[in-house]
Amino acid sequence: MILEDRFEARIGEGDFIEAKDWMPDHYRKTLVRQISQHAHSEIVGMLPEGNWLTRAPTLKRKTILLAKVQDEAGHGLYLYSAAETLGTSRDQMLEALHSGKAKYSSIFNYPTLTWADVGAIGWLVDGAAIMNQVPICRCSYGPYARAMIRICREESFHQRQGFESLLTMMQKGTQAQKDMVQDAVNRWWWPSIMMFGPPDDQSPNTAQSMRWGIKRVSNDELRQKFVDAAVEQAKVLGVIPPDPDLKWNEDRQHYDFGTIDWAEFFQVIAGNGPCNRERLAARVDAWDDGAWVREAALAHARKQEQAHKEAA
Amino acid sequence: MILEDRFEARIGEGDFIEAKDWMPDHYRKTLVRQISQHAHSEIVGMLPEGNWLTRAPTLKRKTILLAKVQDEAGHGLYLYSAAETLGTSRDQMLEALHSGKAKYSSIFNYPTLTWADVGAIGWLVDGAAIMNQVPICRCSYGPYARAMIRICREESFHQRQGFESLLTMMQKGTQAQKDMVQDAVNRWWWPSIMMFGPPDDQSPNTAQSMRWGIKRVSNDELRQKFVDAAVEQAKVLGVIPPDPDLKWNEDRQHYDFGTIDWAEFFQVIAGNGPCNRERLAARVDAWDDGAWVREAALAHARKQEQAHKEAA
Amino acid sequence: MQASIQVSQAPAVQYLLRIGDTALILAQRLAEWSGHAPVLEEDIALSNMALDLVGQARAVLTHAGQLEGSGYDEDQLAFLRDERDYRNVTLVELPRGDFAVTVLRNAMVATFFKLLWTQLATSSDAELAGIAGKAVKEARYHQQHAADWLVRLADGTDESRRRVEKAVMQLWHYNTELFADDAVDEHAHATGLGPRWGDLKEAWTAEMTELFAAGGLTVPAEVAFLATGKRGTHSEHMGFLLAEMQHLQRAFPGGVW
Amino acid sequence: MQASIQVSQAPAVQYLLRIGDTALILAQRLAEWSGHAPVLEEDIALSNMALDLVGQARAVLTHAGQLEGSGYDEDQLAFLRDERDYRNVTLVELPRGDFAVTVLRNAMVATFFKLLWTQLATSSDAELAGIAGKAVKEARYHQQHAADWLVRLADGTDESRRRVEKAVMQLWHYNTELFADDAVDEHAHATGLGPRWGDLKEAWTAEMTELFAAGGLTVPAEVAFLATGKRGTHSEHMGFLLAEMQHLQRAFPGGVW
Repeated sequence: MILEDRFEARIGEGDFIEAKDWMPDHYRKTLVRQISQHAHSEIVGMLPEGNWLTRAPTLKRKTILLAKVQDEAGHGLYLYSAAETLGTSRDQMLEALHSGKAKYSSIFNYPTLTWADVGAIGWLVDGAAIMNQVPICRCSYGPYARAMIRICREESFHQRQGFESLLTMMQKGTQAQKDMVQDAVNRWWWPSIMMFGPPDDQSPNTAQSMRWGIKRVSNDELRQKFVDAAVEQAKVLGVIPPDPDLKWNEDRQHYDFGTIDWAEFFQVIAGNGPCNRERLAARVDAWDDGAWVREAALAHARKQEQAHKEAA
Repeated sequence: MILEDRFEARIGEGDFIEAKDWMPDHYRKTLVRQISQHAHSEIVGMLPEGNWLTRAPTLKRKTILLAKVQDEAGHGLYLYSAAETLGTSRDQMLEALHSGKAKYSSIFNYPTLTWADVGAIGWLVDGAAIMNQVPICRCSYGPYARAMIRICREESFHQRQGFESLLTMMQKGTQAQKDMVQDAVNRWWWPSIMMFGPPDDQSPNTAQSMRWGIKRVSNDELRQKFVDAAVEQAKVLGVIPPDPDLKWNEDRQHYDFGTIDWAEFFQVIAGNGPCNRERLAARVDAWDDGAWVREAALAHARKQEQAHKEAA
Repeated sequence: MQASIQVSQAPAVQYLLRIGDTALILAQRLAEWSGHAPVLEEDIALSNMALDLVGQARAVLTHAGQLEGSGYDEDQLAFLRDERDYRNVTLVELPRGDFAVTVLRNAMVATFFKLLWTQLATSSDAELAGIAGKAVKEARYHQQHAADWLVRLADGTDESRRRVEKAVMQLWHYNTELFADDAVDEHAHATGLGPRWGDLKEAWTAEMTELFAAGGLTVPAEVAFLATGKRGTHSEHMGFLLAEMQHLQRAFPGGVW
Repeated sequence: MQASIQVSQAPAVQYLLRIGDTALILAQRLAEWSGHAPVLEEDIALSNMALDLVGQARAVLTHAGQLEGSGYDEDQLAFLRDERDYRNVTLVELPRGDFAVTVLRNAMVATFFKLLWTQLATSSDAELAGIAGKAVKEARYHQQHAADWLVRLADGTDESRRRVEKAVMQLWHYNTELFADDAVDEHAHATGLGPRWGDLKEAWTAEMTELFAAGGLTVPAEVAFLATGKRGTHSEHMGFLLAEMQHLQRAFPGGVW
């Protein structure tokens, strides 16, 4: 128990836990689950936006989108690496993703139906992601916290680009474009709000995670913060959030908002969202179709190694 | 030799030879080669036009094109059946196509680059095909002649539709459409003229085929007839054939035309046309991808048969 | 010409668009087989079905345009709407897939269309009833053709069986959309324009169950998944299909074809 | 906005369009890999190459627009030409294919671009020379990356070897187009704008031969096939690629993005 006491003490003092440090099994497991889920979200998250790469309307927008999707792959890479420091290999994590055992962010089970969806994802989804992730930069596990610092910086950049893309259409675009933006906001608003997870009183892992410094702020707190910010941004854009109950509450100094359709949230989590099967199938197909490439690389490396040995 | 004499006599009298009749081996071989080559041309010929089925600009044009491509498949079917009466199975003929041993009309190795190409194929390529094929309706082999009667009727219909489609664009269309039509004519004019095959003095099989009543009119005669007709049609359309040497010859009562680039013709025949490899690959892929379907149908038929036997 | 048109949300118009678009988009997918089918006979059969479906789409879209009242013709409706204004069920816009996917989808859609056209033959809308009278015969043939193949593939080889079962996994859960009623259905029902699609569910399920039984296939359990194409929220495949289908109309404004 | 633009046939403009379009269309094909690559590292590498190529295309098309004189910007040139006015070589518009096809094509194109940009760095056109200075470094990296993979795949397993050899059969004969000179090349050569592409053939063949040798691959014999994309006569794949790429610009006339 001395190990565990020392661990708890370090957490208490706000020290980082590092890969080589002793840690409780459950802490390790919780982290692997969370980090790999986050990594999976990055790579599955490439798909809805990647869907528009070949159709981006200008070369500038194509450049921005390519860079963003590339960044997401990069985030996936850091995060898998961070999780690997905890003793689980990338292949093991991918196997869990492909078999449906591991989760990824439910938001990516919604389709991108128009170009404005790309902007809406940047503004709302990345916006919500950042709210979720900034506190993780102070997470107790060092490798994760450090990965998150870099990721958050890039995410903010993406969020601003998404917002700017919508703003351009709303301020300079045609009526058809403005309608397209409003339609995208109508579809992405609620799913984004759901990204913070179930209400605090129904969130099973929150308490322990908070105590361990893996989680720093509760779901509902983050959600409120997000709504407060997003409503103001919507005003700048000139779009109307699809929530008739949105109203500034002078007492709380926050926006009140409508009832969240948690049934939808749990349906999507359960695998019945619009794109769950297709997202997973796309990842599994990429992995299966690429098997011969990975095998070839491995075979070549072995042959090289063998040749070096024989030469020595 | 009595059989052969009788055969020659019937040909001489203009009688049809039927499947069950005795015929010289070389006659049979020549016919199988020609009919199967014609059948292959129909099914490879589905590809360049089929390329525009999903992009036809109006529902009426989509209907016409679908019907036309379907007719081509039908023609393929009659022709394979006609050839089968000579003792070669469809699978054997397809095997010869897929292995590159059998030929198909070289014209289908050119790509369809714009919608106007669909019209130009109807007008020029089907026009040339009809010139080639009408005499075959009087071919000495009965099953082939009968298949050709039906085919020629449908081809004339296709030819008129192609012409009408170009005429609509030339008479009612925008300048961009007129340019598209002229461009298509520029690309399809010469290849169509080459469809009649090499000049008579370089056409190795002509003499024997004429004697046997498989061929009725020589390549150069047909070519001249085609040019004479096409030039007049071009005037109606308002397009300019890409041949500066085209000129009415009062003495001959025919149009003189420029020198044909036979080097190009033989390059395409040799496999180096723009689409030779892709056309063949498309057919081979369709065949290979469909193998499991054909096997399933066969297996099911066998099981059914077995069940019937057992029930009996 | 090239900018998108806006179409009335009137329920009768929407009801017709659901029918016309479903036929049109399935035809688009079937046309992809032309020249690439497993046997020549199927090149012919699939092109023929596509032809029938385009014919149905033309009749229904033309009529929808008349009801709509802005003077749109079949081509403006077919080629110049934004994706969000297409009303086909999602099932028909999914990629062509292999022959098993095509056969199963044809069986699902043709069975549905046969039931629908049968009811529409007595529509209070005489024009629609007329269209239905012809279309029901076509749908019957499409159903028979697909059913024959489905049994053949289910019974044939291990490989064909595996593929059919995979197709079932892929497509079956899109059927619920067909029968998810809303105000458009209620309006059609109330005015005698046509049946609530949900009212066809029992008969459809019975026919499909029988067909599956003939192939020794298991009807999957129902899941909570609900596609929403007929309300204008499509799958990600739709945008690519439309970019291709609309290209000439969009790129040659004012063109006459 | 949505109708097609007409571009000057001036040889300098055409020379630039050949470069810009080749970069643009290859980027379009590489972008298809994003999210679907065999390993995450390749998702990143292929997106990165696509990014470099779009960057090169933007610089070159912008400059082409300035020379052209009608005031077209990079987007009008990239999105609003008819297919027959795109000047990329055919090789880059062929379908993405499997990873072996992608790797081989990248090796062929990057080797070509490396040699071209090296020469263009001393172009009489200072703007083009400036673009080349940056681009040559990118092309060098693209070449190295493709070369490493080509050797890896050629040497790896029987399956990877088979696929590489198939890719060679599929792509190699498209190389002749790169080096088939015409008046555009002569003009560029005479004015010091850039090399006749044909003059790069020897060096290209030497580098590719070396690379093939490293993988134990045989350089195929030359055939008479000559693709003609850079003169505007493309393969049938190009129309589909453009329908997709241009869709938003065509469907939202007057849009600001």
